[in-house]
Amino acid sequence: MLLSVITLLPLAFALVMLVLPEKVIRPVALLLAVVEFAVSLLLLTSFDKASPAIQLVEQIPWVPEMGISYFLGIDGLSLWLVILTTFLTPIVVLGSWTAIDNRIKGFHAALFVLQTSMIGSFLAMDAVLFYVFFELSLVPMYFMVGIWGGQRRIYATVKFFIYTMAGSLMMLLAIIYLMFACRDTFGQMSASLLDFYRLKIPFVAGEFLNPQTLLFFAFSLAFAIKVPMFPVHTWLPDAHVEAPTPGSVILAGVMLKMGSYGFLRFVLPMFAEASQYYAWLFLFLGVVGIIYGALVAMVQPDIKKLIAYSSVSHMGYVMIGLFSLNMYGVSGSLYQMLNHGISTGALFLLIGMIYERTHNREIAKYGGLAKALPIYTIIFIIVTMSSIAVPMTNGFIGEFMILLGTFEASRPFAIAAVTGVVLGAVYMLWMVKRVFFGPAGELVRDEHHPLHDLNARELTVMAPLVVLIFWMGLNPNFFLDYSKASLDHFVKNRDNYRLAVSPAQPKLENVAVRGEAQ
Amino acid sequence: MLSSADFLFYFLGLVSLVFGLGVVLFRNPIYSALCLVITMISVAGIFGTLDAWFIAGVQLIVYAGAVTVLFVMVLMLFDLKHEMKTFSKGVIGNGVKLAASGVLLGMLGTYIWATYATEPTFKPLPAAATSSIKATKDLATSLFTTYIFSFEVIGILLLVIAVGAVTLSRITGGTHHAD
Amino acid sequence: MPINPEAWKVGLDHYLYLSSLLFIFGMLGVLMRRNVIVILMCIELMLNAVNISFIAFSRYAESTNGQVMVFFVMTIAAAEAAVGLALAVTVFKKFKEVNIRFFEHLKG
Amino acid sequence: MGKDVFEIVVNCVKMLLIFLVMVQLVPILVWLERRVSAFMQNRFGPNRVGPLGLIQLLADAVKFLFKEPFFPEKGMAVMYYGAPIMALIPGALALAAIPLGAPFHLEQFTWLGREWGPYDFIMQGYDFGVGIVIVLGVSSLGAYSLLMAGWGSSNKYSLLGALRASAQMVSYELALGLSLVGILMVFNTFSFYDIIAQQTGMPLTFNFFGKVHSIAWLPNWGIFFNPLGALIFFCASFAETNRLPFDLPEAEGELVAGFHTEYGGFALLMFYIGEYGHMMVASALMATFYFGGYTIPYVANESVANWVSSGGLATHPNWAAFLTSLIFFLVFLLKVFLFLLIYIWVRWTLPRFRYDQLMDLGWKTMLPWALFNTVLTAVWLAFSHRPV
Amino acid sequence: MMSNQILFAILLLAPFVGFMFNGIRWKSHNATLAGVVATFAVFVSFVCSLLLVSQLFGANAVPSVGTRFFEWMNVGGLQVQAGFVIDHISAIMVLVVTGVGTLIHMFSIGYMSHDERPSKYFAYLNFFLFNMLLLILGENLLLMFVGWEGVGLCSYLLIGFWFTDSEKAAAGMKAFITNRIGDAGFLLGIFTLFFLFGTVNFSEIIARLPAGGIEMGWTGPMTVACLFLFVGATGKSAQIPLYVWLPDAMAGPTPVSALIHAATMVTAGVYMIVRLNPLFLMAPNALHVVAVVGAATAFFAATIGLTQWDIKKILAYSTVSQLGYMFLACGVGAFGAGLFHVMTHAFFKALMFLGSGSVIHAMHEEQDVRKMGGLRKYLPITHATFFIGWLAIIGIPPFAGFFSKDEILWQTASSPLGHKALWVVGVLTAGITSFYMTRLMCLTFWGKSRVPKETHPHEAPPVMWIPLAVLAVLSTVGGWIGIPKVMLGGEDNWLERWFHHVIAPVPEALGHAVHSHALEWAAMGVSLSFAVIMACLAYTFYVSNPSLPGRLAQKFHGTYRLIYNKYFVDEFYFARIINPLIDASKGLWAYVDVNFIDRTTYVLGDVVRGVGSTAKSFQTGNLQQYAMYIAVGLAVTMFLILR
Repeated sequence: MLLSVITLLPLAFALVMLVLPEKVIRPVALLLAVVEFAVSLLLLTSFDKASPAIQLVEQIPWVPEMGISYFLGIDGLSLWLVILTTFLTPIVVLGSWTAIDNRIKGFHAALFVLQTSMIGSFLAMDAVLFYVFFELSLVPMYFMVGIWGGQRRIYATVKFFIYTMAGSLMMLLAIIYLMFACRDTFGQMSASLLDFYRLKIPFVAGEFLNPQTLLFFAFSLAFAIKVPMFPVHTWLPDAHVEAPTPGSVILAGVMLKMGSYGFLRFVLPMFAEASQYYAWLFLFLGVVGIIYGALVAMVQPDIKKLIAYSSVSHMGYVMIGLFSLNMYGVSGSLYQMLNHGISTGALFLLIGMIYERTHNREIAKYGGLAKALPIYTIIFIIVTMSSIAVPMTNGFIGEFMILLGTFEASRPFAIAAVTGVVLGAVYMLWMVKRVFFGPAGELVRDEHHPLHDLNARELTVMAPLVVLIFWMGLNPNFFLDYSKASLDHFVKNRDNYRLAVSPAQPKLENVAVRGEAQ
Repeated sequence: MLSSADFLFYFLGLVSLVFGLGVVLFRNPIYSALCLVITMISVAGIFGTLDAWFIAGVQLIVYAGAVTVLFVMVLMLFDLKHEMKTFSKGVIGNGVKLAASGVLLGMLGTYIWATYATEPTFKPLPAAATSSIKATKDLATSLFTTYIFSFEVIGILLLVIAVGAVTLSRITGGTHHAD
Repeated sequence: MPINPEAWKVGLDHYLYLSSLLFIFGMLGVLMRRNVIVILMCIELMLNAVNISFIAFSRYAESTNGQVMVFFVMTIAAAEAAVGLALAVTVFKKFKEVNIRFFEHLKG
Repeated sequence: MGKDVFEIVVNCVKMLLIFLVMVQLVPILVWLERRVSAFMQNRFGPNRVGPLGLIQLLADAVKFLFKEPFFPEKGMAVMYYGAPIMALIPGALALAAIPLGAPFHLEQFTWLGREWGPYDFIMQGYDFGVGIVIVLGVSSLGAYSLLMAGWGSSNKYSLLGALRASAQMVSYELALGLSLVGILMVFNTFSFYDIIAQQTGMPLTFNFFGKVHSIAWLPNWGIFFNPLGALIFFCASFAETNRLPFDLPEAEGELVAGFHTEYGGFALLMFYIGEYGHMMVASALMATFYFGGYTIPYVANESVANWVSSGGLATHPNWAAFLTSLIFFLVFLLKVFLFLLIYIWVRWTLPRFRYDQLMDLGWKTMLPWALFNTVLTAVWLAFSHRPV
Repeated sequence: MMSNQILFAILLLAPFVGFMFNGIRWKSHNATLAGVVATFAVFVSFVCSLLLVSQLFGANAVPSVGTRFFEWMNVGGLQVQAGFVIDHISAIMVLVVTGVGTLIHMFSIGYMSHDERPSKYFAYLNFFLFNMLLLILGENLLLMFVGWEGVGLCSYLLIGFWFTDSEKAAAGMKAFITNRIGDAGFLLGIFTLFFLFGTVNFSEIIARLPAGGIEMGWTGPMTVACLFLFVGATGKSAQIPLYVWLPDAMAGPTPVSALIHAATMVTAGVYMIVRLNPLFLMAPNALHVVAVVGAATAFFAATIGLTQWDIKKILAYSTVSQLGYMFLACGVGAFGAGLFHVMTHAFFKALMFLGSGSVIHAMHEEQDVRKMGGLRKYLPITHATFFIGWLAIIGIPPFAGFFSKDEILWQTASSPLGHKALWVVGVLTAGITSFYMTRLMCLTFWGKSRVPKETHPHEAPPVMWIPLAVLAVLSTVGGWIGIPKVMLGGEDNWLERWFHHVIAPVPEALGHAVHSHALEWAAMGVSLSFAVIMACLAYTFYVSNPSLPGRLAQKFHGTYRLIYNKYFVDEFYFARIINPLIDASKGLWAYVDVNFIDRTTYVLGDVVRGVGSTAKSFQTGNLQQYAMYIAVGLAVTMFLILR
């Protein structure tokens, strides 16, 4: 029940938003988002961290003829991503308190729908259900960027939509193929991931046109666009720059993780041989993404675009971590997903805050902000440190483990990736220097519009993020412990991946369980 | 030999066809509208020959009395000084349209010819079993029991349409603002 | 030509022929005319043609369902006429003409 | 439909008679209108030609007939000439659908050397069994004559008048029809004969929360069951007939004479006939629905028949039946005239509305009240059925 | 008796508490309160470290004291404890850091008294100490890395302390980024070691070293790891090629330069190598690299120091140069000597920096030595202490610098890992050092006063000169723990005995050290006399005959320009690395992102659009055309059905 509640509660909230009068929308939305977060924290108590099995399973047949079911389950891979989603939503609501000043009803409804779709895609254990949630998330995001965005929002939102859509159609095809493969193998169509894992998909090394390779690339394309990986990343800067602050936060914070989560959940376990065989390609693209993202971020004139490109760089780390295919890399990637959600989300929030004050994001027009907004500067620098992975912040743990994993998998790539550590510091600190230090810039100097430091609300927004930055940096074990069993199982048994269901429910209808019973 | 009911059918049918053609062919839309009125009335009569007197009455009230009046009024309100071409242009398009209609008419003609020329295959209508009062009651009964949902939906539709039509007609300046 | 005298007796088919002919006339009008209002009238004509067949079938089948359907058709026809005319009036206000081609410009 | 020649002939004569009744009542009504108007305005009115000025009508008719018919230069002939004819049709057809008297039965009789009958005749042009629906449908065609006249005259006053009139008619038709729903629910039938039959006799009997009450000194008329509906119907019929206070289409100060500005002579007379025909239909409906139709209050239908047959007015039962029916017809005519008098009375009592007031009244007052009346009647009927 | 765990906790957390205290009231202008709290916090740490270090002495001495607080990270085979340890190596560092730190904090109370944000300053300073303690005490590489980056962060913040000056902010950034390059190498070093030994714990790594398995090649894992680690060290300790940040780092407040950029942080690289000395001894090639880089850095930085006019820059280059000495020591296997020099250098360089701070303070933020001179009479105490520092750095016995530098030079000459050439470079550098330090003394304190009239130099308050005095004493006596064997009559000095367990001797396999008392004395004499000669020369140049340097500079003006402009290294970096990188990035952005990837997608879009526009011609918006499609469809369907 719990998972359904967590997934569908925001949908109900979205409906609530639609009937409420405009005046009370924000407080109520905040309250409801906090309630949702509190509910999601119940997961921590009911989750058995010792078990790698999927837990709290719910399965209701949906299209029984095709073996599609409403199948939710959680394990160590998805647990924290769900909580990250529910955690960021109240922050976004509070953070958009004044930034979104028109159509707030629609905005909050969209936000909650988005939340449902994101949580749903993290929890779905049925490929079709996953696909539904995965695609559903595009719609509210499309509106968020398209309605509340900046000057070129239509271009950005269409680009975002088409890029993502193009990839996921490939994935849909692949899912359908797998469903038929289930029919051929088990005698009945099934969209359950548990069945997909059991499929033996033929793989021929060194040859492109074989089922596993094609499926691997079909899934990979969908997720790589979402992540985004290097050559297909260009939607991200545009979408981020044009998106409103909350949109950017959700986009960077959670939606990109849907891509990397997809790799973790679908690509790596299902297509074990292919992902092993083509790991070099993804390592290469990931490393290129890290360096390329960092270099391009360095020369951006727009703060938000800079952060957007830094996302490309950071997600490159996640990708190389995943494709290092060992415990360190994969744990690091999972951890880096959370880090990136928190630190990049926080950066976008901070940029939103300054944008609200000056209505400008051009780095050249800033300067000396530290004098005018000291508290803001302190928080910004803390978040920057997290972003460039200074130890004691969360970023370090993730990057360290990823690089460790990559080093084990491939030294040259690791050495290349390490340059990202330097470049990350370069672009972030250069930006910090130009924006915060030096003599007061054009916007800061403006006597008519004196800048005010963060108010109580904005501090409230940032406080949990800052706390998490340090908590995750100082006590990563708390977070890693929940995922350890799953990740361990994942890494050790990836070639022959199976997920058990715990506690075993005899009424489960999917082929997998029947198969196990025989 | 034709019975009086048959005669009535042929008469009304002829009237409705002639004036129906008039609707299509008259250059002046006012005449088209008046032809339409007559077609409506004769169709009401045809309903009468089928013993659907209530429907015939409703046909008169709704079509002849309200809808077509509306058409005529709107036509009169428009100041159609510069007469526009009656038929749309485009040789190919019109050709295709005429061809399509011609195919349909041709097929229909074949069937009619078949009916009259060969062994009659038509279905005779049963004698009116019930009085028109009874028929009206039956109609009301099914309308308010079996079809009550559709009836209500139609009611809501009418309400929406009323609001929509009023809103539409209050728009000033057409579809495009000067830009 | 051999005319079957029995064929003159009116049966269901006659009503259907009448209905089809009226329908085709109306369709021709919809296809060919330029004046929006005439087109709307032709649509009414088509609906009426359909109504005839409904009533005829209703009579033939001795069931009131056809009449109910006609009732609904009439209601919807009235609604359609109202909206259609309102649109025509709107277009007329803008273009001072009610040519169907101006409806191409009806976009956001 | 008739079965033999006699019946066909009688029916045709009946039709003709009804049409003639409508047409021939008009001069009387015009006279009445003038006299009553004069009376109300404290003047004489026509009183020179003939006794009480009754011959004035004839003189008027002759004048109308001999006036030169003229045709506006840019008028449209079909429309212009069609409009007056079209004006007559709805009134006549509607009047023909209303029973003007009790039906009568003719026994078998011998005439011209052969056996005829027996026959059942109705004092009505035709009866399709759905009564009021056809009446309403037919009378709604009245708008076309106005529109044709307005358009055919090529005169902007005419056109405006016509548009006003037809809009008014269409609008008020709604209130008119809806106001009748209540009384139709009370009587639970469309048939005029059933409706009149239910209004026959004394005393006023009704069911109030399951208990049967009766008021001895009131007839069983529809007005007591649905007074609100009657009021709305009556008001709406003023507008439907374009009479004062709703005679906006021919508001002299604004539109010269509205849609018939360009008409004169016999064509104008035809419009008048149409208008009075409309008034007659409305009055007849009023009488039929709310005032017992052709029945006589306080007198049972049978007693009239008895009185005719026993009073020696007619010995043959056929003639007695016919006479009885005629008496009912006269009673009905009397009732109709009473309402027509009220029309004339109101004309000189109330001022004219402004056009927007008229529309407001129709759409925002009458229509809601008519709906309310329907609901009220439905609720009332749901709780207490009329004991019939 | 408090348990070690609590002592460690206090030791670490005292600066942190100070940081929190000052950080929360960062807006306060009360320098005294902030300074006292901060100083006290560091003093508490000092006391705790004394208590802990005392356990290494005496009858029941233990080899090391350590504690573990919690498990920090546990992924797969990687288990990292938040554990801290004081052994014979870290003991010296921790005492130096907390001790010198206390003094510098104290000095700062006076120095920062007029600053706008003293609380913030002390907060950063305390935070730096916290991180430095993590670096020193951490029992594993990862914790060391935490401190390593943490001190870099604090250095960044403190260099950019006066951030409204764009150059200072840029200097901070430069420091951090240059350090980051080193850190990247350090990370790779950690990875290599982890996968080599399966642990990152120092003691476990050392325990798992293959016995006698010295790697001779260049590609052996240990060599690679050591080289990676050394990259980290070059970053942090400002060695060629990453030394460029340190001179710029002088943009920070002078006590910061004293603490971070002279005494403590920059020596972290040396400390790290000393910490892992058994490992480095397994990789002699790596050690060669360390030695060569160290020697080269020492020499080059010293030559640059000759020409600088900014008092702090001169000291900065001297720091770089001295750090080069330390690496030279490590490179030749004299880890003890390296650490010894770290300690003495901390004393005298902190002293000199603080002295220069006192001068700058007195001169109202004037740093150009050309506007000084003859300050001796205005600032007697400062002069006296600075004089001691000068003696120490140019290596006059019995001051601290002599012993440590001499030890390094002798080891360079005698160790099997050393080389004659390195020794020559060392001696030369010592001479040059002597020259430019004397030049500094002459220009600042001696000779004619060139002080502008409006400036009235005044002696520093006691809170500033007491630390100077203490450091002066330390600079004098600090070297006595490492008096060479020859002077003690062949007996091991205290330092030798202290390091006996923790610093491995150069393995036999690499050759034998030269043992010759005569040679040692001779070498000592050569370097000493060279230094004295150079000092006298400098005195002649700048006091007796002030016009001479100008003429010399004229004569060798090409060389002078090269050296004055620091060999154009910064310019080289900008012109050849940084600017091309930025241009390339812009090119990537413009040509790859915008013009290539997006353009490609646009082409795809155009294809779709082309298909669409073909289909569009069927979709004219002409209602009758649509109706025509319906009619045609109807006709065709009917025809097909009824045919």
